[in-house]
Amino acid sequence: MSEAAPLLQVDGLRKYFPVRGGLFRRVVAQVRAVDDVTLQLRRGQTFGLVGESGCGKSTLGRSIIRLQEPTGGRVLLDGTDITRLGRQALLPYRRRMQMIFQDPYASLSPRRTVAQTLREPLDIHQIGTPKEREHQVSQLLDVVGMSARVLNRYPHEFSGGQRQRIGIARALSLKPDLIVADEPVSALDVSVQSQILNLIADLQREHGIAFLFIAHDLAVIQHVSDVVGVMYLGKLVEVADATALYSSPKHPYTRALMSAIPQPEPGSGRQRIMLEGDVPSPMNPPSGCPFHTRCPDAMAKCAELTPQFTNLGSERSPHAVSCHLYGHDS
Amino acid sequence: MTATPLLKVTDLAIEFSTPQGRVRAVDGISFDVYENETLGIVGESGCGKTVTGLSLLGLIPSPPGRIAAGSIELAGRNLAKLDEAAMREVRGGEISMIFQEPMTALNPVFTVASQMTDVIIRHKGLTRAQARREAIDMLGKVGIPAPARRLDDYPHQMSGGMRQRVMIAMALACGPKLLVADEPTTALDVTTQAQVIELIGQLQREFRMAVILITHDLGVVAETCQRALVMYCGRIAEQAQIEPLFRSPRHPYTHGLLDSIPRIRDQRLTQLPTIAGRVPDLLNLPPGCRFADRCTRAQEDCRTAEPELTQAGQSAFACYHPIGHQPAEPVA
Amino acid sequence: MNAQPPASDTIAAPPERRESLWTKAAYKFRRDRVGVWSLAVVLVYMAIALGVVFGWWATSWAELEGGKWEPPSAEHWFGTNIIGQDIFDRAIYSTRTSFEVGLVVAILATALGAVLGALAGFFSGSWTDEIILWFMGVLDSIPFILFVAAIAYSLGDTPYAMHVAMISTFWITAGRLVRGEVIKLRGQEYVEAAHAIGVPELTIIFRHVLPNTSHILLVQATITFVAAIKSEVILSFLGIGVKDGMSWGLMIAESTQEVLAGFFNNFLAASVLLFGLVMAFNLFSDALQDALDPRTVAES
Amino acid sequence: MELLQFSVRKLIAGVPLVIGVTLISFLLMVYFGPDKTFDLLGKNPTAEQIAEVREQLGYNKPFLVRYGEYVRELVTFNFGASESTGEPVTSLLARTIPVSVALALPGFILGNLLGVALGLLAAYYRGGLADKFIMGSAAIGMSISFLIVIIAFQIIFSSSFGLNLFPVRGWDVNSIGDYVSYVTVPTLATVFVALGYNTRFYRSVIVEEMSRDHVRTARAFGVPPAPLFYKLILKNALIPIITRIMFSIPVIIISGSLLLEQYFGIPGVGKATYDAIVTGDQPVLKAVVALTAILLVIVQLLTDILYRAVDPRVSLK
Repeated sequence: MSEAAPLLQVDGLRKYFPVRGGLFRRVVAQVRAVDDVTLQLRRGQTFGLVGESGCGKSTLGRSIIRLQEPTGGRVLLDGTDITRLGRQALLPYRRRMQMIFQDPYASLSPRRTVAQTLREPLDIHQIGTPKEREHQVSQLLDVVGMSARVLNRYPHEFSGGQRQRIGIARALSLKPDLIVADEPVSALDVSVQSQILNLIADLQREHGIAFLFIAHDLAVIQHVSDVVGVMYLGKLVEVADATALYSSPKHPYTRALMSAIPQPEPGSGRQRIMLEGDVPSPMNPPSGCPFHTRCPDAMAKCAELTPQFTNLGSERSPHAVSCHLYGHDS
Repeated sequence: MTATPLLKVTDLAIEFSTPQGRVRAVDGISFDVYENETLGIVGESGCGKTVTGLSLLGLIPSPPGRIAAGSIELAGRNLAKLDEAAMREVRGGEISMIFQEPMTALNPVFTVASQMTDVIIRHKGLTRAQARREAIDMLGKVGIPAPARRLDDYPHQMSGGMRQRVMIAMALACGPKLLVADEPTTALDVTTQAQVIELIGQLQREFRMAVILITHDLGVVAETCQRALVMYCGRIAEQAQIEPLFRSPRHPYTHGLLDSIPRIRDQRLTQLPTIAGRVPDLLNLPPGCRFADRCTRAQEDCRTAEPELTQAGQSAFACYHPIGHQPAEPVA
Repeated sequence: MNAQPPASDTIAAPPERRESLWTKAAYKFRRDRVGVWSLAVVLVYMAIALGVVFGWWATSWAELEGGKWEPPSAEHWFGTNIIGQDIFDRAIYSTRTSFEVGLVVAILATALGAVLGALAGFFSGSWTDEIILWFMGVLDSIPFILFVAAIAYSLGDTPYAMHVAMISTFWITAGRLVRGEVIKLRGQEYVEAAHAIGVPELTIIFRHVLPNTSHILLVQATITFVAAIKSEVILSFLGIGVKDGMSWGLMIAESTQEVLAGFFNNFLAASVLLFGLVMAFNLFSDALQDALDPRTVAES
Repeated sequence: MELLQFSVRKLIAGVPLVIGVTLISFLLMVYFGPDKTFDLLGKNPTAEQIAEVREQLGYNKPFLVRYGEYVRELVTFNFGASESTGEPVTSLLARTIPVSVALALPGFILGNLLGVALGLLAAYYRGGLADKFIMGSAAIGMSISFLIVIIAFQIIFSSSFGLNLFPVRGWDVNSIGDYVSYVTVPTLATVFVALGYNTRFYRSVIVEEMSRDHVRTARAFGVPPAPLFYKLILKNALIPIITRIMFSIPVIIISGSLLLEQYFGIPGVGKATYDAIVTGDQPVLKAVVALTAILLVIVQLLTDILYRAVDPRVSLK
């Protein structure tokens, strides 16, 4: 595997949900949840994906690992297009991409013990002998900081943070190359949140797993990400190295998002960029730049022309922004 | 700030009966709220902050819950002793409340007009036409565009942010002295949340009312409140003005909480500070300080008797070994 | 308060209360006095029914042992009927009939509803779902008694026409309930996790989804049991129920002539026994539902 | 206009259901239904005679052809006359349906009205003594078989062993007075049996609505219990209530209360249909099936329109 080839290459990925109506349940509209997204992820790297609810970030994550069938575009895992593989052909790739979920109360099957939950992936993919699997399950618990004594317990006997650890152990069981983590800490209390974030950061360092880390909170994203992408109405609007993005956000939406986070520092006296109104419906996205209806810097052409990505960074550390403020023609 | 508090809560205890036994969700808390101020009540889930808010309006679901002890005095009247009919006069009149879930908090089968005018007519005794004018006026004040037209909408025709604005308009329609806001922005997106926080602050100043803001988000507290209390396991851990609370927290829990909030930093940390362990079970509380098991400063005395809330310097806190240089004033 | 190395927050198992969902439900059920008593009554009936099956009692239910309409006596506790059969024996024997009808219908109808409901729910929006829903809608639309009558006559003289008819209508309620629940469950993240692991769809349905509807199925089975024994009485009365053997419905049918002549023993024996069983089962079903209610189980 | 478009769409969408109902009824009542061959022939028929009669009856045609003919007769409302009595089917229905409706309607209305009222009452005093009493009575009511109630009420109200106030059986209605005297006992029995189920259902619907967030909001704004229940909660609970009531209507019209009609000897449509099934009276059965299908589609349409009237979230589009 050459250094340059990315582990994950997403090309123009689209996921539209049909809206049916009328007599024969014809498709009367499309919800463009993910609309032409391109991104890359290197081995062992974490891509932080941030955006508000309904921007399509979860759908993007699920479409990448084929929990939802993409409408168009390609997803290459180590150079293989997995978007059109059948169930059997996909199975070996399933092993290499796993997911961590948002709701620790819904992500574990309530009638199955910890041991059953953690063994299932090993059984399905027939990894090792049954004896080895048992050993592996205990090891997994150890990795996520839990004692093997809990193996025969049911999920409801654990707290949210503990369940999230079990969920992480399940994702690790197949030793994947890529984990999609969908808001893994947003349902947890602050004090537990940081425990889980630390765990994820540690795992990433120690096991060299690449993460697609999805969150609505820019502060959470910063702690774990190497590269950050900002999504709005199904499209990426800015992608850059974390350092570059946090030190100088370019897209007006990124800047507004950053300034909107309430800071636990009284009297910090920050200038807040207040956005007007609500996010438009993805069923009927605005023409041109999707953000122009709420953008404080909108110009006349924003309503007409869809902006292209411009690299404001260097060749080695790109900083891509999709905004007319930075276009070559402006 | 006037010398006499608008709301005086003393030794409030709220009990729930569960199949496993009685549980004190709130266990002897006291605090004051003054006119024209915003008080934050912060804490993690299950700390009793929401129950406290509900108790102020007599909305504790009963059974299984009840106010087991203490008093809630609003302008000299003990609300904990009022009967249901008298309490109804208070609700929506003198005290209003807004909730976390704007999507479900409004009745889906009645128009905004109907829901708002009902409240106004009930508390102000106006005619329907007058109430309607007031409602339009209020919707305008909370920043709903074309309020006269939106008034006849049903809730499902509005976005989450709009519905929360309608809730706020309804809450303020009768000029309450106190607004209890329970996680009013938690269910909203960051950019909408910023709008709503701004709005509550602006209306608080305009109406000169007292606001109790219940939230788990210390960032929201820092930006909107003058004073805050930090709750842990049904007790007040620390209470202070915002400045000292955030700059020099005295209770180790406050400190830990502040430390572990993810925030945008100049440098990415390798390890976020955390609070080890988890909140104890209310059915199975440790004998001493409820935070002792998770506290790095805990000593023998912390595990034997529970510390009382004590004023020292700018803060009041319930801790034997607080953080900071100021020596604690002798305990009475 | 400093950062803790992750090793030190290794999480010990919670020391308190080790309970599975079922033991928790059992605990709640035991605290419900009405529930426990009703279960006891149901068990007594069941013992009576088993005794009949093993031939311990009520063996002579069909024999002519006395005169017409004898009053209760030491020999015939409830008296005799119009042709001199012992009413007590007949009523006891009918307990077995009720249990047989109730159990067969409840188990099969619930199982059928579970499988079809789960398939419809899991593949909701697909053709599988459409067809199952259509089937439910159609069967639901035909008035029950007419449907049973039609089935009874088209199946001819088989003793199981009534069972078939009940199963083919009673599965629908279970099916709809399970379908609704499965639609909720299939969006749950643990189902997605199973997909992500590569678990085959049918395994997901039967291993991850259906077990989580078991509380609904259990309660529904008890409700179906009651519905079945109540329907049996009415169908037997109409002459399209129990064909050979004896049942409370047949006894009541017999008694319709007698009551106008002022002879109530047959009617009372069947009615009281039927009422006792149905009442106990209804109360048991309620208590079971409360104990299994996930909304209260999930608390604390 | 919107309503008209909606109705047309809805009627077309009802086609699969109509097909289903006719198919099942055809299968059960005609295809596998009673064989009339030997009814038409005398004793000891020859093989040729049998074949001839079967030919006439169409028994030897393929399934689809027979079903097709069956549907054609349904669609053209070409039912003919009853095979048992020779009475034209239309006149049979016109005679029996009003009787069934008159018999079942008072009980149906009272049962639902009282059910809603008791359900509200129980929900309002949830956990209290009134709730326990009402729900306890409902549990008892639900546990008594309809058949037992009918017999017991007949003994109590109509026999010389009881009050002897009303006629024992029959339906000889020429005036309001007659109507009341014949309908009272069946109505009492219906209400007695339906009330348990209805009360339970309506209580659980209302309790469910009581737990909604918007009810807490209303309470937080000082809405008194009376308007809270009779206005805010009840309107939200109307959807399941409407569903329950509307979908009982076809059952009432078609099978009426078969048990009541059978027991009290009342010439309603339920009894007529039952007799038709028993004797394999095809013309009557066809008419009833056609009527069922039409009623179902109409009821579904009306239900949807009613939903729209009470819940603004329901769209007719």
